[in-house]
Amino acid sequence: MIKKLLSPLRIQQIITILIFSGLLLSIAIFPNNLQEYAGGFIYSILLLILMVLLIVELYITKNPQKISDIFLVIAILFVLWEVITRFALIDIVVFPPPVKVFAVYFTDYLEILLGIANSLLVLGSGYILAIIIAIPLGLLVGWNKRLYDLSYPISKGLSPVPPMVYIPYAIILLPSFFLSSVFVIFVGSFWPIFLGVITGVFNIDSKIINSAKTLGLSDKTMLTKILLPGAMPHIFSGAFIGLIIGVITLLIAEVIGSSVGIGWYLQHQSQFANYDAILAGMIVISIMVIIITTLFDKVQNHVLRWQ
Amino acid sequence: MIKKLLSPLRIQQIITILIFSGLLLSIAIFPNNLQEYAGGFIYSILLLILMVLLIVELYITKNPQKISDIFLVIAILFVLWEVITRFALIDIVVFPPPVKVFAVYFTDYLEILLGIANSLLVLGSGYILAIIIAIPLGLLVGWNKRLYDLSYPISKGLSPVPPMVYIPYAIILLPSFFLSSVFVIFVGSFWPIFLGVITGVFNIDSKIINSAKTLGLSDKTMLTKILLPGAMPHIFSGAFIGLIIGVITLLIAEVIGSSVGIGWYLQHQSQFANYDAILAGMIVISIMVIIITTLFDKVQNHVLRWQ
Amino acid sequence: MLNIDINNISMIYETKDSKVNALHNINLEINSGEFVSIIGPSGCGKSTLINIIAGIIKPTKGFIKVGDRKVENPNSDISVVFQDYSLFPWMTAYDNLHFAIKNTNKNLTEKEIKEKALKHLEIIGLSKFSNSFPKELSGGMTQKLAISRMFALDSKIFLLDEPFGALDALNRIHMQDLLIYLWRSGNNNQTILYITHDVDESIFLSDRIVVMTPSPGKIKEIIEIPFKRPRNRKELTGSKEYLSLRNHILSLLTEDMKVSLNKQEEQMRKYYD
Amino acid sequence: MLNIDINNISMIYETKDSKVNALHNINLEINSGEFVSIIGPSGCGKSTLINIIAGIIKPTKGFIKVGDRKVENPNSDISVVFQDYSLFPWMTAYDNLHFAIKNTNKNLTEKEIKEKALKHLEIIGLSKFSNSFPKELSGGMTQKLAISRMFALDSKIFLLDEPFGALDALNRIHMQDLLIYLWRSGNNNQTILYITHDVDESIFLSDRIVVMTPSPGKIKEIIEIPFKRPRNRKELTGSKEYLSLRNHILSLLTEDMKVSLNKQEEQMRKYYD
Amino acid sequence: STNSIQSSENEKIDAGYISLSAGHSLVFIAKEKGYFAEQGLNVEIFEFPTANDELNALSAGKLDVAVGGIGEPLVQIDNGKNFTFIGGVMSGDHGIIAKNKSIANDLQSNPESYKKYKIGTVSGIPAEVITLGYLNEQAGITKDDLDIVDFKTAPDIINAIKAGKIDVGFVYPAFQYSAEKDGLAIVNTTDELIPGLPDCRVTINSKDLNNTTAEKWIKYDKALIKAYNFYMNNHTETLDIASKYVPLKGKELEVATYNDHLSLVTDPYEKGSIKFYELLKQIGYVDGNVNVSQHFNTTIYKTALDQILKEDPNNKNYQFLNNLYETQKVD
Ligand SMILES: Nc1ncnc2c1ncn2[C@@H]1O[C@H](COP(=O)(O)OP(=O)(O)OP(=O)(O)O)[C@@H](O)[C@H]1O
Ligand SMILES: Nc1ncnc2c1ncn2[C@@H]1O[C@H](COP(=O)(O)OP(=O)(O)OP(=O)(O)O)[C@@H](O)[C@H]1O
Ligand SMILES: [Mg+2]
Ligand SMILES: [Mg+2]
Repeated sequence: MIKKLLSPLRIQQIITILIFSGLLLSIAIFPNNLQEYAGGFIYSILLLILMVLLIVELYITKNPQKISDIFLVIAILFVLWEVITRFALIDIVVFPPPVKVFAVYFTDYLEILLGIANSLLVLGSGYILAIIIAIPLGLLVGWNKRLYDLSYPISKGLSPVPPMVYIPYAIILLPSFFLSSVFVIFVGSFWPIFLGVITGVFNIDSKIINSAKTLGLSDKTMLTKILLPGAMPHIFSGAFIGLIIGVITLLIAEVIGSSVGIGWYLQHQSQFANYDAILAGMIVISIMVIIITTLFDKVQNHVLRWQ
Repeated sequence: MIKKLLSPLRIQQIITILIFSGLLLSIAIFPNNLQEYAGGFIYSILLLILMVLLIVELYITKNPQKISDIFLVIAILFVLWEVITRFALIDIVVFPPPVKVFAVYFTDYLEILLGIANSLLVLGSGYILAIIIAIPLGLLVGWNKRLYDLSYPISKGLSPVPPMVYIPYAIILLPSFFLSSVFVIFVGSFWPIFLGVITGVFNIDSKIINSAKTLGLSDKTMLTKILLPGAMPHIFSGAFIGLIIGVITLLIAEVIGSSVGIGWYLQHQSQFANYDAILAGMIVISIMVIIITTLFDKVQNHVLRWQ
Repeated sequence: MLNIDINNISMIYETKDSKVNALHNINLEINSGEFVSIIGPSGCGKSTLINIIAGIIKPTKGFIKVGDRKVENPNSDISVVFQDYSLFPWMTAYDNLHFAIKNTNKNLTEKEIKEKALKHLEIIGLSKFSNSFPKELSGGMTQKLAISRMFALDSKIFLLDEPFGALDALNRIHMQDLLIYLWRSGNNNQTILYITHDVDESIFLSDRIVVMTPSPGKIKEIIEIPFKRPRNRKELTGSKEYLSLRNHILSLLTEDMKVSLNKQEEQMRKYYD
Repeated sequence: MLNIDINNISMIYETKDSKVNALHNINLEINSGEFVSIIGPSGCGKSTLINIIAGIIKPTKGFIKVGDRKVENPNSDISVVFQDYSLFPWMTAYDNLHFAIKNTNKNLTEKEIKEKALKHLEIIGLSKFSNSFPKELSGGMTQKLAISRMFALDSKIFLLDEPFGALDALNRIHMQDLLIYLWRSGNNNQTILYITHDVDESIFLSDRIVVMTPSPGKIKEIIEIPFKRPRNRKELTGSKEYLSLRNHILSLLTEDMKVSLNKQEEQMRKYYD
Repeated sequence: STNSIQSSENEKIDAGYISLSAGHSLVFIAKEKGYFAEQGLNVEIFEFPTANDELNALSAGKLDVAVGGIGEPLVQIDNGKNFTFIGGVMSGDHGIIAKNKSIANDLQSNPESYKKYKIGTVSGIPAEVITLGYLNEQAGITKDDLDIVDFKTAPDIINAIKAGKIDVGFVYPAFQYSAEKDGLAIVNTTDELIPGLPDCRVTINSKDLNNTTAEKWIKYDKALIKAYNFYMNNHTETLDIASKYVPLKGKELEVATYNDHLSLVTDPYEKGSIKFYELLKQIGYVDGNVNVSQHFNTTIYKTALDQILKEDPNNKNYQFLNNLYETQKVD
């Protein structure tokens, strides 16, 4: 019993919970103004949720070390955040304390929630469009030597064109601002996916390709049944980066004739130098991405279970 | 002789040269004002160079079909550009004709040349820094399960933070504006490389890893002699995307307390809606990237010759 | 009804700092319906030759004709089991079979394909593993699956590169029987080119044996096997004729090799003593 | 001076929709300096056992002790040649050897390492291919290189999984000689566990032969080989004792297999007739 | 003038500017014509894409002075930054543009009409703040009453109007003129809606203003004031200098540098700035809890102007500045 309590893992967990409690205490002790009071309240709830999650997770997870480590790091980051801002080690207007950042959720929750919905719509449309176009195109280009010889240098020339440059043309040529936004996301996430597919096709073991060739497959079967699954490992890493870039591109895509979206929110707040809101928005984006990519990983593990 | 002249490849080349000649003629025929005259001059020289290159390349290259195809596509793009702008199919202020775009090189060549030099410096520093940090870190994280469990979710949370968000902190914390620019490039290109390394390590055939383990290698040897080369195929594709994102990030990195650089040039010109200059700058960036990545490909082919 | 005409094939591999003369002026005619084995020491170019016949690598010189058609690319007339049996790793054992059958027998119904695939799994004793991915199979099982996949196809020409290397003696005999059975029970015009290291196996299976020597890979001798089919393993191995044939092939193989191997052995003793 | 204690090992592979009972209660003590062969039909768990001994996969039950130490992870006491010989594809033949030697013989000078690597290439007859990458070698050459890499190490225990499968008869004999030579010329306490399908090979090489049966993988019998060393191949294969031993092992192997193989054969005939 | 260079040691000043228009020409002139050097100042100038980045560099001590923006420094002061305004470089001339003349007329005649149209803006730019403030004052209209969408740049707004996707746009200086050239209509410039509001301020850190540094900032303002004089007297040369810093040419540059609505004056514009802050508060862009007049130091500017007037009392331009100062100072 005592031995179990003193195992390194258990000690680590106890330390983490102590840190969280310490943080909670510090919120209660230090005086805040009214707005920060709301932030303190939200922050406290978050800390409590984290503590409960930690304790619950430890009993149901297969990998308690992993959960413990992550929570410990989160706890340490919170402490650092507190310390840096309490002692104003850097400009606290630009890097505001937790209570201030969490207070944003109190005032702006509606904007943020609607923003998430809109961003998911824009991001989803642009990203899925990119996937739908990049994958068949990439398979074709990776497979057909002549097409590859032609489109590889062209891709190299087009891929560094910043999505920003496309904005005027999107505004002029596309029928709605929504489509313009979607288009900008599309060009942002297209290249990593496209290049991922091509590299994926190239990295399929030539023995497997030869083996497939001796089956005399139709081009379509070759693409869908051999090249696509064979290229999957690279497609997934390309699609992951494409997603990240898509999310980053939200910041410019959602300010095309729009006033909603988490990208717009960040851009808008940065016009007013509201760094508390920017950090609050970034936390939302990060959590959003963590959730999306966790689902993504699940799909990936299933699809690549043959590896 | 006649048969050779009538081979599909030869016919294609003749068509390409005819198109180039037609474009040249059209520059000579249509009247331009003085500024456009300079543009027309530069454009004509470019077309001539392309024609000469095409003819020369065809005699020295091993893959004449490839060269012919690329030049044909270039020729067609130029024709489209001419047609679209001559008939003003879209707003010619936003999408100016070739002569106007090439005229920019006449007036701004100094800014552009200096810009290229500065951009290469900023990009080079940030990108190389990203490589130097991402590769060992990625190998370590890919190798050590506990480290991976911890840093994978953290990476997922941090990777979608747009480089823009780091700018205030870079300005505040770093000693010079140059370093701030370098840092922004660094965070832009870091994630694709880092994730590439990790995926690369995961995709090394487990038999090879086991085989290495039975040699009882030191951790350092394991990382440098097994994981690094084994992960190389993925590292290269990550590094390629990292480079592209680095180049795109130049647009926001080079405007931090600076008035030089091809990224600054584009951003600056786009503030004033000088679309001819934006296109001219984009062409420069594209060519720059094509040259860099061609060198990159050479290195890659050498390093991966065992594949 | 396809014969193979191997016409003056040479293959030189060029790498950065060296040239390997893998094949030198190989001429060989394989008749439609014939079973020919190639035997020869490691590195004499057997796999290279198979790859060239299959259209996977282009020879430096010469050409291959299959029937009236020059071989330029892999196609479904020719089925190959590679030395490292390339199953599709993302398909289960069943799917690997199903996929191959489906794509080479266009006129089968889904039900027939399914049946055929399951039958084949049964024949090689892998029914229990129909849902396993290749990485979940043992070395021998993978090999059996690869051979079985080839059997399931409707090709005119089969190329097999040491197909039974990872099999134990009994499984090996079973697969040999299966191979011969398939070949003879078909309409008797499938052509088989078979690479092996096993002299007994090659005699038991083949109509002709091609003996090759290395550096550069050349044909040393072509031996007709006079035994009538169906052959009985026990009877055959007892016969005088068999033994003399066996000794002849062994001595052919030994001739050039002995010298270099002796040298290597000497090196070894020098080194370790 | 390391013995291997295989203690009640069981291994069950669990996949999404099935369980494979690969090994069941395996107990075996291999003495320091002993040469033990494992023989058994495809899929009986030989590779699995080797992987467990090497510390690469964790058994579902039981443990392995090497000397006094429980095996938990791969380490350099134990060298393995895998069934699919995993050379490092990004290193040339020479570099593969050089790297292995350098990392397991820490007290050699660079010059000694170089000499040792070159010597080994010579012994296996691959001097000409020292700058070739694995993909540029033939199947047999790759296998020779993998074995040679293992020989170059200074391990106490060698695990070999069908190492000579892709070799022709002569090269095979040469490599067998090399293996025995190395093992005996060392300080005679290297332990070898050797998987093969070839009964003759196993008798010629081993002190003991472990015969396994499949589903679930179990030890059927352990046979002592009474022949004195050094053994003479010709003399041995002629002897009565040898033949009876050989027949005994063959019948052991055949017993269980026959039934299932016959069933498969029947299926086959039913299917194709 | 060589005299004054020798008399004081060269003091280094890192100054930021933003490149949105020709509005910072005074800084360029002071630099190019040697007015800074004349004052014994070694001023190095750094370009920024936004005033916020520039102000962050200022408060982090990477810049000594930030030129640019009125909304941004006021918002940052409202956020708790301690900045002090010691001068300015321009005022006026932000634009409201419309798809066509009839919409423009409609909007001019009736503020209520703004509710009818789809309006594009770049959040927080003066044209937006002033128009919203104006609509609120005149007709009690708030932002929520309007169909207003965001863009990242003024050119995007013009493209969107030209493509018929929106009807009205708020733009920063000079863009209304290029829009007009492209067939769009100018509704108003902001000085027509609410006169006397400044734009780009000269901002420093309050802690960087004390007895020892005051002299430096007086010199800095003197250089700007002299640049103003130059700007007023030398049109062509001013255009030449400006063209080095902003990518505008010919007519476009001219109208961006000289027009009836634009005045590149150096006054701190205390009253106007306070008014601007009130507008920001009125439309909900700031909390408005700060006493902005505490963030002005007009003495520096006044001293600089007085010293110059003493040297050159009859100069019309200096006299104009002095009059402007009198109307804008808060007692
Ligand atoms: N891709 C390649 N690049 C360079 N050399 C190669 C390549 N493939 C094979 N070789 C060389 O060609 C020769 C013949 O190789 P091949 O694989 O045909 O031999 P093999 O007869 O099949 O031998 P084994 O019985 O060992 O499989 C060898 O010397 C080998 O090194
Ligand atoms: N990774 C795995 N996942 C699931 N099942 C596996 C896995 N590896 C092996 N098996 C199963 O375990 C059993 C034993 O496999 P193993 O590779 O040990 O056989 P083996 O004796 O080496 O056969 P061979 O002589 O054919 O190489 C087989 O039934 C195989 O399907
Ligand atoms: Mg071979
Ligand atoms: Mg095995």
